[in-house]
Amino acid sequence: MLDPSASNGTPRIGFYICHCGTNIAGTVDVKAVAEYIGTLNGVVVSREYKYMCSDPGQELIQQDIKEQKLDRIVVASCSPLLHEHTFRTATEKAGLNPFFFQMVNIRENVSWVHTDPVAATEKAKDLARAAVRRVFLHKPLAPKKVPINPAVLVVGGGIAGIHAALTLANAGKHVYLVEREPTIGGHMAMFDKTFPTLDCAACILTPKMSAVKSHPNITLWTYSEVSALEGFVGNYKVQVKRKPRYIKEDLCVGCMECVTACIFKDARFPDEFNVGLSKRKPVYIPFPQATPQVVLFDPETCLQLKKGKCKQTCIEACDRECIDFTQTEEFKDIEVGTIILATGFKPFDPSKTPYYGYGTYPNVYTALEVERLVNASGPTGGEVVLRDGSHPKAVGIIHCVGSRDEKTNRWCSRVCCMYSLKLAHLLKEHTGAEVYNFYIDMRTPGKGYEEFYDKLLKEGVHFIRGRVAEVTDWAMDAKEEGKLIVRVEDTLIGTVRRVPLDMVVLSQGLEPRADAQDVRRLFNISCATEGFFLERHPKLAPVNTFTDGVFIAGACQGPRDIPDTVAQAGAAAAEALALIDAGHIELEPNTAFILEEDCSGCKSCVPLCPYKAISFLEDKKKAYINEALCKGCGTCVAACPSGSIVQNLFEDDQIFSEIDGLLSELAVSGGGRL
Amino acid sequence: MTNTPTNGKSGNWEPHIVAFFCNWCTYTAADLAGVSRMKHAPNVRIIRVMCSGRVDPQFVLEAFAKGADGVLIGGCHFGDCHYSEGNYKAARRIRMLKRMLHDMGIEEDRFRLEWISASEGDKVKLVVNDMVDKVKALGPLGLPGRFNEWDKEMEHLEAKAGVKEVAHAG
Amino acid sequence: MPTSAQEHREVSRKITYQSELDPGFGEHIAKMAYGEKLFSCIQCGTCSGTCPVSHYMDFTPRRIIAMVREGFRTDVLNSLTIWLCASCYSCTVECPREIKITDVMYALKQEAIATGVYPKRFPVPVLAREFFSGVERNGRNSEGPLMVKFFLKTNPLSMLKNASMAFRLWTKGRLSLFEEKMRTPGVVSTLLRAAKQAGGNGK
Amino acid sequence: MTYRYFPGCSLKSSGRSYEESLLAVFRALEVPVQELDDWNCCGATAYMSVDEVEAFALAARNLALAEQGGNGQAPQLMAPCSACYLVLLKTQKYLAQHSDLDQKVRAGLTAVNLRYDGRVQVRHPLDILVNDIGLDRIKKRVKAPLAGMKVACYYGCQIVRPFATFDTAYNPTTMDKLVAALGATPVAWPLKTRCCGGTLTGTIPEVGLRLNRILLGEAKRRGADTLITVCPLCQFNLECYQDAIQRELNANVSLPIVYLTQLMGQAFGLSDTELGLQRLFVPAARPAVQEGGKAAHA
Repeated sequence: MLDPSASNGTPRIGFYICHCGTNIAGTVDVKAVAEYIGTLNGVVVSREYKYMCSDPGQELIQQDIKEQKLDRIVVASCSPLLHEHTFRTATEKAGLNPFFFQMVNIRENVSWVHTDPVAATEKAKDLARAAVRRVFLHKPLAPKKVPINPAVLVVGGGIAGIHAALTLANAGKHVYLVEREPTIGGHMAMFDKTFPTLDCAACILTPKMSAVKSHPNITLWTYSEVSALEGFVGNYKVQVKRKPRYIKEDLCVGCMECVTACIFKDARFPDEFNVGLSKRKPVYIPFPQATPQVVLFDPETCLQLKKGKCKQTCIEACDRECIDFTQTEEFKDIEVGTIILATGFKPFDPSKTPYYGYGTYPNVYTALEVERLVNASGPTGGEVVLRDGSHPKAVGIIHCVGSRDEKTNRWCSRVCCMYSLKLAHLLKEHTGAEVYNFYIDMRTPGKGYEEFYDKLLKEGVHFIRGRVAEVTDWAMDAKEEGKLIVRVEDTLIGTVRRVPLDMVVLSQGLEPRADAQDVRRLFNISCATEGFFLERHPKLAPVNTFTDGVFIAGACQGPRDIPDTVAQAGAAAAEALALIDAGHIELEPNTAFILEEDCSGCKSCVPLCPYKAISFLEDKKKAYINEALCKGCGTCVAACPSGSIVQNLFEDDQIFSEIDGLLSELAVSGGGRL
Repeated sequence: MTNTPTNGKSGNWEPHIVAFFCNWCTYTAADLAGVSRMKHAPNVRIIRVMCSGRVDPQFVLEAFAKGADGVLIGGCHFGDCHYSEGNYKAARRIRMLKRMLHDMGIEEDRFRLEWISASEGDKVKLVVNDMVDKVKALGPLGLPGRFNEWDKEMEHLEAKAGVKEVAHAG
Repeated sequence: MPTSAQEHREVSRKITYQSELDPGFGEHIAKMAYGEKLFSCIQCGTCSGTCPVSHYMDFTPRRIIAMVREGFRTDVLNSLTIWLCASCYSCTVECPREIKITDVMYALKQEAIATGVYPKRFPVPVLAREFFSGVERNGRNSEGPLMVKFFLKTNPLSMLKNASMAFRLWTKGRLSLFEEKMRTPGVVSTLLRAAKQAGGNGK
Repeated sequence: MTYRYFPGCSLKSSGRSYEESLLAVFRALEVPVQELDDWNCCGATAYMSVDEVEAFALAARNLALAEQGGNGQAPQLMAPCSACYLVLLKTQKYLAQHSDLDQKVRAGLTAVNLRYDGRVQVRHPLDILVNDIGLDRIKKRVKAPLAGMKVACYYGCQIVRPFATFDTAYNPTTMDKLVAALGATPVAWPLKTRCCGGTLTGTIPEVGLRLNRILLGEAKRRGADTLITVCPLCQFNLECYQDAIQRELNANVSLPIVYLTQLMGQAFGLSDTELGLQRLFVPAARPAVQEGGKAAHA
């Protein structure tokens, strides 16, 4: 059955099957598998054990290697993506080359997805047998080592990106912080107070923003986007597109003389930072603490840029001569070893829930608008004035807008309960109005969060448990005339209520940014079904991605609040530091090489390689693979007509024997030829 | 296969399907299906490769020859390949292979290529169940058995020819 | 809530023993209503909030769902709620969990009629049954005769109240006391019998 | 193309003027309509409550009749009554989704020598008027524009819910656009799709009357001269119970309630009897200034 020439002498294989508590043993008859594999050619030891990944489990392997003189190890347990490294290390510690190991996935691929114990056990046997057959042909290999560039790219300048950048910079690493908007600060800069402590968002954020600007280890590029990326962990080449501000950034001191001098005497364009609640001029600084303190010209509204015709009063006003209408896009090429993505979220668009009347009734607001409305530096100086100029006497806050809904976003956005409570407190404090919270379930899991809820209850805020069905303006009696009417079942009392209000606040959920799919493609990572970036493991690798060297932090991975975002940003920075400080990276030695004597020189492999790792040696008329460039996809191997390319770890013979191993019992009973 | 009879005579025949899943997308998706406990048919055995571009047509032929009733290949969606374009190469190669299998009389539903991203655990479940249903409907392929018969036929023919040769020699 | 029931106070038992419940009721109704989504209800009350008649119901639609799930068979089938549903599909469209609540209400009505557990003399089931038998006979509904039978069977006195409207309809040519018939009414009974024999609702 | 026409029971009695005006308008627009031969009850709301399979079988027979003949194109079946429209759509959808149900209904149809293959397109006249015939053609046919007339368009529940095929469930606008094309002014109001209570006016008047009072009251509050509907039951409830609402709830809700097609007929300059206007309890509203005979298109 076996090809003895493929390995050195007769291999001595040890097979270990893991119960994983009842995770595997509850479905797969591990004992039967172990007994069966024990009968196979070359298998010297076949054991079952409760937790193979535990220390005693690993010691079991190591002891057997030494005592039984094993030279091949097969472990049937969970996914290799989880524990392959663990068992390879264990194998190596016992003095064996770590690549004389093969892993069988009988948890994710078997016990967790099948219910019939008989069929699951048969499948586990097939998979284990295939691994035993494959491991026969394994060869000793050494992991590939590449040096790592210590510079880090951080994408996104919200609180996550700011915190990650500062952590890395403080550790002495150079950081490129790239932000799409003209200023860093992200959503947090727009908030008034933060829950549950009610400290002012700007007071805790702006010192960090200026620290970023002044840090010698941070290169800050705002109004910029990553436009291209190539390379792999340790050595990424990044191209950053810098959009023109029409201002010489290094000269501008943010004196705003140009803004005052602008030909538009009145601000008349919607101000992005105040979510359209105030106006700005074509030349502006987003908000007083914007970082960098540099103005920019909006090409959509500036007369000179749009029409090419303007008196250019701004240029006259600028004595430092920093205005430059000839500026164009600029591209910067940088090299980094690791990348942290902190691109944040998008608030749910309430026009997708037309029954709440946003856009129809002027006094229906989004939560983000209200953050600006209660903010002392906001468009109304913190006075809650409605769009019709009145002051509200009754305010309703509708939770879960766009969240927990099959038709919009299925997930709970996690932060809305708490920020709704915060806004309830602030609105009551600012206006003295009656405030109603309409919620489905009150979710306050966090340090000091339940206590905050308790505080609100004592403040006399109303809590009505029920998802609002509609916000309308048709009145049933005189008291309802001119009001917004919320119709809702008070599910705790068991009756339908109509609550007349002057102001309705929609607690919009959090969703992935509109371009999340483009960003994930650019950085070669995945998105989960809802569109947030996918972490490598939901529990054990929450800031890692499936692409080595690319980490994620903050709400781009899923809805989260500021404390969790900062914790994640710190974790991502630490993960990057761990890679950098190791000095080099160990890569899977799964590169390909050419068997020169067999190569016919047909050149069909050369254009296949996306990394240009294959060249043609004109003198020898043979192909040649530069192992340093090869990333180990194996596409050239499959294409070589003469079979003269070999991929380490995935040799043809190894895969053939895996196929044969899977089906061998079948072929015997079917009377086929082997 | 002690418990899953493989000859078509028995009513409880179960198909055997060999799958080649790329490490980055489809294999990860299968893991996700596992973590999410998405139950599906137990007939598919997965072989992990780094990229769908690594799948040599010979692997597929070998699987059929050794008794597989179906072969499934899973890779990243176009534009998502971890190695930029391995999946395009796979797609091109597989189109050719499909034609060849058709000529060999192997039904279309027995060989399938699917793009399944790392987040599409549910798609693994759907594809596996659907393929198992379709292959079940087709019944066993039984190439090893057919090879056996062909071998016997050949032997028979050779024997005949041999007799002739002997006769000539005599 | 203050109600007019204040002068009429009675002590009543408000406890439910597990033994009084029908544990398979939820599954049964979910199956009749084409799906298991019933069990993903999060009790948010959107259905009750959007329903134009929920404020007349003894149990709001949300409570009906909860009770069906928990097997409160007798209370649910005796409730007025299921007969007040006007099938406007508002709840079905609005439900964030995409539960087809209107279909659940239909399933409950069918179950109530099939098992004879529904509020007696309550007009809606009577109308439904009269409509049903009329169509079974003639293939079409006849509004006039249906109205007459309906009022006779529920509240003959209210017929007088409605008589003037009926008279006006009649003078405007909008009401006939004759039965509306198909050319071949027998076809309908053949159709219904054959569909039923193939297993109509398992009844 | 000829539209096959499923009147439903109401259009033959209480909703007669809906049929009269509908056919008159289609004649005026030169769009051929052919009534299904020997149709039966659609299996509507009340029937669903008793036996669903039977209700689906009843609807399916009408669909099967509509599918007969035809020339390869998907037969277009016009169902003006909202309840019939919904039941026919629902039947199509559920037969396609639930094979056990499909099997039972198929058995019933076989017994009466019919079969249904799911090719019929169920259409509401509003959909046909706006999306097939088109506002331009309608505008050209207008002879007496309804200038100055304020119209509350009432869609009711079942044409946009739950199977909204040609308009949205929250704020439908098809009818408003059509009304504007007739020269009238559609009134913006939030109760376009709020339920009229269906048969509740008869079975539980204390509930049914209140629902209609809300609709009528709000339409009046928004300044409507008339309210238009596309469903015989809505029309009946909103019009014929106005006296009862006045009596029982002491609310003045007097408002002309006409079918969309009656309003169109007025704009087309058709006679009152062609449109069945004499059958109304509350006389139809007329535009304040009649621009008698002046063609709308210029």
